[in-house]
Amino acid sequence: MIGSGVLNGMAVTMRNFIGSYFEKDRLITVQYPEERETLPENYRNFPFLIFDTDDAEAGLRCVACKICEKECPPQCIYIVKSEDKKPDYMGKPQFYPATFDIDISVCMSCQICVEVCPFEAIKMDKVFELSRRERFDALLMRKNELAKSNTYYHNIHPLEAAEVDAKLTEAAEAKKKKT
Amino acid sequence: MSGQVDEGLRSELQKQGIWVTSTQELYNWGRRNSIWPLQFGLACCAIEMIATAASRYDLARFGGEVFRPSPRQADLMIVAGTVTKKMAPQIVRLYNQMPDPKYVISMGACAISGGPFKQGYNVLKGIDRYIPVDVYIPGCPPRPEALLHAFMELQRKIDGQKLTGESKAPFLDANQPSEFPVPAFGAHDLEPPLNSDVFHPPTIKR
Amino acid sequence: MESLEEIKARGEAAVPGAKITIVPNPGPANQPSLLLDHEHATAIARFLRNDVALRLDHCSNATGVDWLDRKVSKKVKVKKVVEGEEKEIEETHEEFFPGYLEAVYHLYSMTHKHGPVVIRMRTTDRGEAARLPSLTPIFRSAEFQEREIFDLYGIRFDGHPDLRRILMWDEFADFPMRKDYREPDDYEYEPTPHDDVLEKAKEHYSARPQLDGAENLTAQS
Amino acid sequence: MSVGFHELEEAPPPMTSRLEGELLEVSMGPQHPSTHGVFRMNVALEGEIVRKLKPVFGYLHRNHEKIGENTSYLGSMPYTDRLDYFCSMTNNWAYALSVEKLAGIEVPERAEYLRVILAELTRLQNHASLLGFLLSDMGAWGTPLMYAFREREKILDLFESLSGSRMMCDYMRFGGCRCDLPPGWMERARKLVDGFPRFLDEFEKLVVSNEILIARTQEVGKLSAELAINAGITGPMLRACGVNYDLRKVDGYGFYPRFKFRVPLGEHGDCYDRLMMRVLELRESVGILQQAMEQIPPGPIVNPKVKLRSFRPPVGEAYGRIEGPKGELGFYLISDGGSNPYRYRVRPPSFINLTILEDLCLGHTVADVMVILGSIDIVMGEVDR
Repeated sequence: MIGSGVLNGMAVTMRNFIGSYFEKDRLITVQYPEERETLPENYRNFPFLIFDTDDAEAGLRCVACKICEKECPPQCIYIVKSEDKKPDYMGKPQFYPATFDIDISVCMSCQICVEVCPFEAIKMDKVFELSRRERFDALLMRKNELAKSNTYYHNIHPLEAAEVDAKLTEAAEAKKKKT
Repeated sequence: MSGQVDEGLRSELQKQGIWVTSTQELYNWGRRNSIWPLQFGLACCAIEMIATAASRYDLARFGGEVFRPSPRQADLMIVAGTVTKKMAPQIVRLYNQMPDPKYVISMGACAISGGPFKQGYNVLKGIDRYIPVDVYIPGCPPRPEALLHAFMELQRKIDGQKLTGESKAPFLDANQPSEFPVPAFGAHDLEPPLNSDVFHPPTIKR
Repeated sequence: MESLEEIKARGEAAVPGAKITIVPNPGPANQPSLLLDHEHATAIARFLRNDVALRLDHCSNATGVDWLDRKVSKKVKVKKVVEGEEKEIEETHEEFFPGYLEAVYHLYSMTHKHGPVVIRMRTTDRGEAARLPSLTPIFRSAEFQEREIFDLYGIRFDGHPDLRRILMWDEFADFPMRKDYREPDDYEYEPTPHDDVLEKAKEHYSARPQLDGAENLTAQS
Repeated sequence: MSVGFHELEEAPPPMTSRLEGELLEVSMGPQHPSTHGVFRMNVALEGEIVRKLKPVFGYLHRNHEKIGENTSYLGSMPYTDRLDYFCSMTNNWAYALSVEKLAGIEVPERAEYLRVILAELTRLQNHASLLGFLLSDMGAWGTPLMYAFREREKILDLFESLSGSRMMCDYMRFGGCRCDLPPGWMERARKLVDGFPRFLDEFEKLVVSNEILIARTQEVGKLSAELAINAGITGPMLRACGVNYDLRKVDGYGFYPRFKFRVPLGEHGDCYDRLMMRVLELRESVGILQQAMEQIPPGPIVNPKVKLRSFRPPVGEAYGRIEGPKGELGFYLISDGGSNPYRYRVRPPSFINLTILEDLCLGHTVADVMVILGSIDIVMGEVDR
């Protein structure tokens, strides 16, 4: 019968409409900003730098080796290596980044900097509410904005952070045994 | 009684009077809650824009679900995606066709600065070279929530706009341009490569 | 599927006068290719498509490659008679390979489900003589891809029905995928400059002879 | 001095220009609600009938290939996500497959299974959203698109919890995948796949017998098998013409020969067949997913011999291709032994599928152009690169 196809379609629409009152599967609206989805552990947005201890300046794990700067596909990282050395969180004198800028107006969240970093110093952040009315300075993340504590890292990526910590302590112990 | 009015409001009332202030509030409330975006997607971010308008994130909760296919009926242009040099004149033209007051959200890295594709020969390094942008959202692509956040940021901006006085909104100022010159296709690049009336980058010394 | 040698032999037999060269591919992918001469390329392609055993009816991919002029210096040990004594002397030979543009086609067979057979054609130089016969009359799928090659590499295809720029605008004068293409100077704001970008930045800020509307910006500093 | 009408001695002659038989040239796009992005068509119309149609590309030409030649092999991986931004996983796979061919890399078994699962999930969400867009172009405003995006969101959630991003997954690496499944992922995926047929049933009921849809798609944009083969059409569009050519069967990459599935074929090659092809493929994909999730073995997910940094494949060239949701997605790479590819070329299925757009549209009305374009399934990121 002509029209039955359209009526069938209407029935589906009706079922979806009524179903949305009963089934979670059919009503999936998230009422952002009041209601937020929990972001999955692996979620990534922009990189940040990890520091140990309480001092954001002294505890920075980054040693300014510039590997991430070189590997970053859109070239959005800018590092200036320090001229002097400073003891890192394990007490070993190391270079540190005098400047560490990430242009988040260019970054494409590809995570390659995290993968290539041999020091577990750069990780992916989950903050996404970064809308600004200005572009140039507002979207250039400087070292002090990028530096975040290891505790913060544990908060946002608990499983991954535990793994990284275990790896670092193992490496430190292996080093101790050697010396 | 007057002690309860907050200081900012009082100075505002003194300057503009109660009639203007409450009209302004009503006017901005109306504008803020019925922003009609231009139905216009460029690239990857456009899909996130559609996802924002779709059932999960539901832009309709903010009064922005009325995507207009014609720029003549739109208040907001969401530049969602990479702006190529071939597309840039069209975008400026669309912007010029929009009626005042008009706003621009630059969504995603590509629209802000060329983003990951900024090394490309055909990629415009930021739409703000030709038209003024109100809100920038970094991210590649930004989550739908990030677009909602930018939308709220824009609503706040609209809320803060004044109808009269020195700092009145640019669209009420007859001296402020509301249309911008459309770049032309040149033999090697767009001509001009940027509009120096709009684009004021800081000089960086390294 | 037959080996490339067999295809070459049969192709040369089917199209009298055709010259096919096998281009080896040293990598693990092991996809060697057939280099066709300009005059008989269309005929060979038609043979590849229509031959009952081959039936390479699906031209999957057509693309251009730019090979710049290159000089290879080789050290060769030469025996020479110097002052009445035979000596082995090392001589450096500099060999000059003129650059050329290349069009590469990947052919598959949908009928027999085999492939790929890679065919390529080379232009004589990278300038005026960058011309190749078009394979669009044989494989319709090459229509847009050859236009793209023309747009980005500047190879002119003789016999193409509608050879215009496809991706860039019509007024555009350069061929941007060539290896020696230089981008226009649209550098303005780059907070994270690296090697070549830094070079560009220096160039940009030092001398700006052309007035393109951006000269006001340099004045700010 | 003004001239009054009574002063005219003779009536002005009637206008001689005529409109009948003349072509009206219309430029559709690049900003058009149903051109799927920044696509433009210059159409010459006689009345409502299309007499000429020339597609204009390049409005999203963002120099993917040039950037790929200036970036390391690894650095191009996130760029491939942005080619066809609906199907980042299959793009990743095609690129990884080509590089693996170029450098002769083996992939561990579990990684291959993961790739199959993710590629089929990608197919689910691509075809689902395509159906939504196509119906939206036909005037079924919103509703089917909302339903399609509702399902798509669930798949994106899976991608996000696995790779960290909803659309730009950047998940595959040469010789495997980047990270293993997070806990509980497989159960969620299984639940989704098991629930997917319900959505399909509903969707079919919603649209397939709809008289309006049938009237607008059947006998519209017919494509013959001969022309399709010659024009290099691939993917569901080719199979809708009745040509049995599915790279999953033909090339047998990535353990596809281990799974039982059928290749749906069309008969007429019109828009209706192309639409139904997607629905049928979705059902087959669900089957493949269920088998793959049954069979997936434990083990390493990446070949440990492959270096992440300073990866230099040997000199040579390779062309690798997979059956993407839109058709044959190929990557052609030439290595000169350096850390960047010398030539990096993408064989974009939706670009080449557009070759016959004019042939399909001639003689149809301008409203059918949108339906035909929608049924081809293009994504501008891939068309223009």
